[in-house]
Amino acid sequence: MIGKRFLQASAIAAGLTFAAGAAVAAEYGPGASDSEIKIGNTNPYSGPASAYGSIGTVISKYFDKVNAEGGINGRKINFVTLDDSYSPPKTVEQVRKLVEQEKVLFLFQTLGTPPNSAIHKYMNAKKVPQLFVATGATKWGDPANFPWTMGWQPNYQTEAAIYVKWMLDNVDNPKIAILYQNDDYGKDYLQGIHDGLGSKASLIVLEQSYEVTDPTVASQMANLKNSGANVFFNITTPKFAAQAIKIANELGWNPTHFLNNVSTSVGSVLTPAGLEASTGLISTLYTKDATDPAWDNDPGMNEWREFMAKYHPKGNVANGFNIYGYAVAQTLEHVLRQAGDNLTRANIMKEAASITDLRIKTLLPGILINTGPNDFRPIEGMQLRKFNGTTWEAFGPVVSVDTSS
Amino acid sequence: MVAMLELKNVEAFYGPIRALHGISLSVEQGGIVTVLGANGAGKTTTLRAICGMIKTTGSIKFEGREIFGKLTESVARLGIAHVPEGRGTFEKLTTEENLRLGAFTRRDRNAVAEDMDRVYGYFPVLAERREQQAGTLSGGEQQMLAIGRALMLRPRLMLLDEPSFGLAPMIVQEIFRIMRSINENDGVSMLLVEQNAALAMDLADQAFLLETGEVVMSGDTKTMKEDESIRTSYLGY
Amino acid sequence: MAVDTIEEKLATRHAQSQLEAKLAFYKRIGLIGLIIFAVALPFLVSDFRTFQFTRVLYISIAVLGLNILSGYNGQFSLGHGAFIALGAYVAAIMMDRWGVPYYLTIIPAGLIGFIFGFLIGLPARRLEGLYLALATFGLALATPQILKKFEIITMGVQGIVVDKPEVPFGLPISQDQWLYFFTLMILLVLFWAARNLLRARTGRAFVAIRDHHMAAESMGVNAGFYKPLAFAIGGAYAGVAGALATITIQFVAPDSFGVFLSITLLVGSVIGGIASIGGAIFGGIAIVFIPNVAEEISKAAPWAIYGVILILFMYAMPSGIMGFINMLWRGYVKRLLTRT
Amino acid sequence: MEIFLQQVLSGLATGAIYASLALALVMIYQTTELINFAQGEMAMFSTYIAWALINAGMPYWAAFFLTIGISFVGGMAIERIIIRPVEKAPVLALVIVFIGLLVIFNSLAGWLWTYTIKEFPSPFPVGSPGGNTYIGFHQLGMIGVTLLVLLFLYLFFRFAPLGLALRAVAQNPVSSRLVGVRVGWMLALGWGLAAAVGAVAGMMVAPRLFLDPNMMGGVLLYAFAAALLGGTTSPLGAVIGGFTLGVLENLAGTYIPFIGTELKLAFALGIIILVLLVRPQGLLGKKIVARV
Repeated sequence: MIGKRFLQASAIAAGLTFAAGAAVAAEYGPGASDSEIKIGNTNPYSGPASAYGSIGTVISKYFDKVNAEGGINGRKINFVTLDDSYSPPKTVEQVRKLVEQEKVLFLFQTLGTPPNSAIHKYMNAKKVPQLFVATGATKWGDPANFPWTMGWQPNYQTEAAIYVKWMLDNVDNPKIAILYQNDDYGKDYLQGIHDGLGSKASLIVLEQSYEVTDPTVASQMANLKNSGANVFFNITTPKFAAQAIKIANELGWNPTHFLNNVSTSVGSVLTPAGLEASTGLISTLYTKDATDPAWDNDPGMNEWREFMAKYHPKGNVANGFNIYGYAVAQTLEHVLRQAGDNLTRANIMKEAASITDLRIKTLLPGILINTGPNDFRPIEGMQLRKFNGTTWEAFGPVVSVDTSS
Repeated sequence: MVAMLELKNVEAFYGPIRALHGISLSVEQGGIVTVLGANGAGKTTTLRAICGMIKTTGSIKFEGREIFGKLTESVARLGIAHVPEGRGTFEKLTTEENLRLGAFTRRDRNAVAEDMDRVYGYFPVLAERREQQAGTLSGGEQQMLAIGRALMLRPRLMLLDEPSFGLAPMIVQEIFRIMRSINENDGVSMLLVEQNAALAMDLADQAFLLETGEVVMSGDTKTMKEDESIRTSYLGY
Repeated sequence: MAVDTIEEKLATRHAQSQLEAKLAFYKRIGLIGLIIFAVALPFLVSDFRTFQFTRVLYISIAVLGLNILSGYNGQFSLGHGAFIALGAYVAAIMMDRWGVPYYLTIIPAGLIGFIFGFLIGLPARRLEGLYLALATFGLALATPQILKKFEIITMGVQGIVVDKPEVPFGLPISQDQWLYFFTLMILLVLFWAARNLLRARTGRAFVAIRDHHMAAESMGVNAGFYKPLAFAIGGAYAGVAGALATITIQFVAPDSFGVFLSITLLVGSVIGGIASIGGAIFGGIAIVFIPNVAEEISKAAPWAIYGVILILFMYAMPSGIMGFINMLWRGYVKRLLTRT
Repeated sequence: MEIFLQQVLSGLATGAIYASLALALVMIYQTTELINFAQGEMAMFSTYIAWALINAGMPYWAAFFLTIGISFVGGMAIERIIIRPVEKAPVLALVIVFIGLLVIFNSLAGWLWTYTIKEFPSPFPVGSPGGNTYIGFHQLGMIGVTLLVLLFLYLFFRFAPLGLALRAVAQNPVSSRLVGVRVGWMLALGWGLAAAVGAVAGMMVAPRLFLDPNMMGGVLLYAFAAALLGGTTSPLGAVIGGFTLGVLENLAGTYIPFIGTELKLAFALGIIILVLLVRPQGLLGKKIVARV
């Protein structure tokens, strides 16, 4: 059992807070007051995964903007973001610091599957919301067992299933080759592909993995080409995605090429890889891409560009994380506005689970955010898109595949 | 006449331990001076002190200029070539490369080439071993190489630390003969530290006797040789 | 003052050793004071701090293992994190799969660390300096990959979650305090064991091999046995530390054991003072707290600050904190000597 | 057979990456007998400098040579300013300083240029000779440049007095001083050369790997292994070591199913360690038999 004493203790504490809060109009959990809402976060600002740190940075900048514009319902956001180097033990340490010492109201956008897995149980035992975690693993949408944890982005398995479904409908006699990153993220996609194929798993002719520490995937690509496959699932992060696209082209290999959503940036993946080599790639998107000319005059994106110019001038506009962070911070802003003066942990969780048709302007048209007491998956819809050499062209409707069943 | 090298009241230290207790000695232009003494008397330390290889106090003048406190490499650049204890061979380099290194500080290419020939003239065996790794040379050959390397600097003063150490008598004779002709032909002054006092006294014109870091006796070698105590304790006859 | 003759030197040395014997008494008092402080600590700070210090304790145990291996036996390891991973997974699998209580996982973790360490130590006998560094570096790099490869046993990238230990015997303390004491107890036993080991024949053999390999062999020290033994002991300490890490963090995953864990251990070991027992504690403190300090100074580039701190540390104390303390201590003893 | 050829050629191209950084490692190893763990990050940083210059409008080759110059001076400066105070400290203290440098350069690059990958131009034509799918002009060029650097180093060490002095300092600093070699500056020269060679390596690999702060992190271990395999004192050995490692790794990953792509590095390292057990001085390292 997870510390019974703890549960009792926090139940009493919660009761006390409730009693104290009832005296005045507003209700506050730890970290919330008339003037402030304190939010905790961990991100890798150091170590090999530092690239993700730009998400934490852009979220901070977004709350700077919110505060400069008067805060949320008159309260300033105090966003405390700590470095965990993507190392689970460090995450546990930092999260305990946030919860027990900094006494934040809740955690938001803690990054990475392993770090979030490490604090999953703790957060739920402590009944502190672990909100909109920055990972696409499937397990975050499990309100029955983990009522204090919620994801945000479409999960990797859903995405993989969408590709598989489209492929089975549209490719004759498919033979599948897969390149994936050998970690939780890559394996989740792999699982999604296998699940989507079901009994047709034998269509996979070769799976090759790479480590993030590998300098190049040239060898893997040669093997994949040699397998004779006509379908290629490219489950890679930006650097390796660009390499894989470039190398496939050099090898003269032209399969039906599915590129995972993580690496769809026109500016920082497809351009380095070669726009010609990238033509024909298929992916699913849910955010707009600043480097895609389709959104050059988009009002939503212009708002974002103004924000970047004013509050985060050092940020790289070609970096998709800056759009992601902006969008997820806006989602949270919505939740907090909806919560009004009832800023207890329980209510934050309740409000996060009652979002209806929220439209974030940096997300693609047709992508709406919906949650409910039994639906802890804010974004479920994605749209298949094909790269035409300059932009991602939508084809087909916004689809969602339910993998929870 | 001004001495070429003059040490006054030189003290030297290994950490907190004092190894020289105020040594004074001098080497005349073109002269050969030998420093004698038992093991641990401070002979090697004296040479090291001159080259700035250990912590010293006092005054060390070379050709009238104070060189005390200079870096070892700067002392070498003044024209003082030190043939160190244990020969200091660059073992993984070839014989020729060792010699080329000796001339590292010089920019006069043609003269260097001449000097190279001259060294091979003195030590024909080195010419035969030209392309051989120096570490594979015999002890005597390495000693010759060390002297040859020092010569390549075109020094005005050579400091020699026990050139006879560990070598067969025949080879020692040969080396000392060549040292004399270097002194005579090239006008190189020498400060020679030796255990083999008889040999050293034959070569040198001046001698200083060290005991536990102090000069206990000095003079020209002819007179010194006559001295009873020197004869019994150092020359062995 | 320059010391001149051998007689004088011997005399001072004698006086010195007499004085040191006297001072050893004060040293012991100091040590007991430190232990009392360590025991009192969790009652003085919050549960979170207690948890942080528990991390310091188990990391110190791993650093001590590395000190024995690298500091005392001179075998340079860049892959000590592999043994921590091993111990951590042994504990996690025992607890999660077989329902073994947490306190019964410590000894098996240490034992498996010992065996694995000995096996790694066998080929390492023939690898010196850089070659050993490469081999162990490779081991560190391969650790997460191996953990992912054997998914059936390790649960792969998903990792294993275990329960937090309950406080036994109805003691009126929190779970974090209990964990701290549990870890402290093991640490004290292991440090005491290390001290005895290093003072005895084995320790002398380790040091002899480090300082004069050939001479040690010619005097009958069997390096072929003692070198893998040092690896085994280092592995055992790291294995125990790994098990304690699992119990403290309640989660293991391959990402917890990347290359930087091993490098961090080395950093801690050197900062603490590599050829010392007490230095391991400073190492543990450095490993846990330096990144936090770096983060306080700069959110934008904490790693750059971390690097600067490391470099400045090495300027100030090239032999580590323990080396620095010893230097001060020797200076103090010397001053006492000159006064008498 | 086709896949075999493909893997060998791809291995050679990757091997050139390892070889070029291994060469840089050997430069500092020669004089100090230390492996500079920050070498990869320094090379990465140099490449960013080149990228910034090219982005500012400088022609490729001007930026190329200017970067080499900046790196050379920078490398010397690092030795004189940062390494010198710990020159006489225990080896491990130096290793920690190297680790410090590694994280500083990595973090600084991320802070200055962000972690988004950058495209870096290749000086070689696009495509491949005769349109083959095995090896492109850039990979061939990269191999060629690696060999050119090797030739330059060979000539430098063999014939230039400074090169000779560098080797001398490595073996016997005391004797080097006695012949007037300024040892401190030679150590700095070693660092300068290493940084310059590293810069070439970085600029050659960046078009393949794409430029980001972690570009060389993964390469370092391979380069380290390649240098040891070849014999740490031999530039030629380092290059041969690099190529061998690249090919070995690819073949193991392709032909041994259990090893697969996940353990290919571990396997390659295992082989190297076996080689070193038999031949501790590396393939081309010289073992010196000194007579007393």
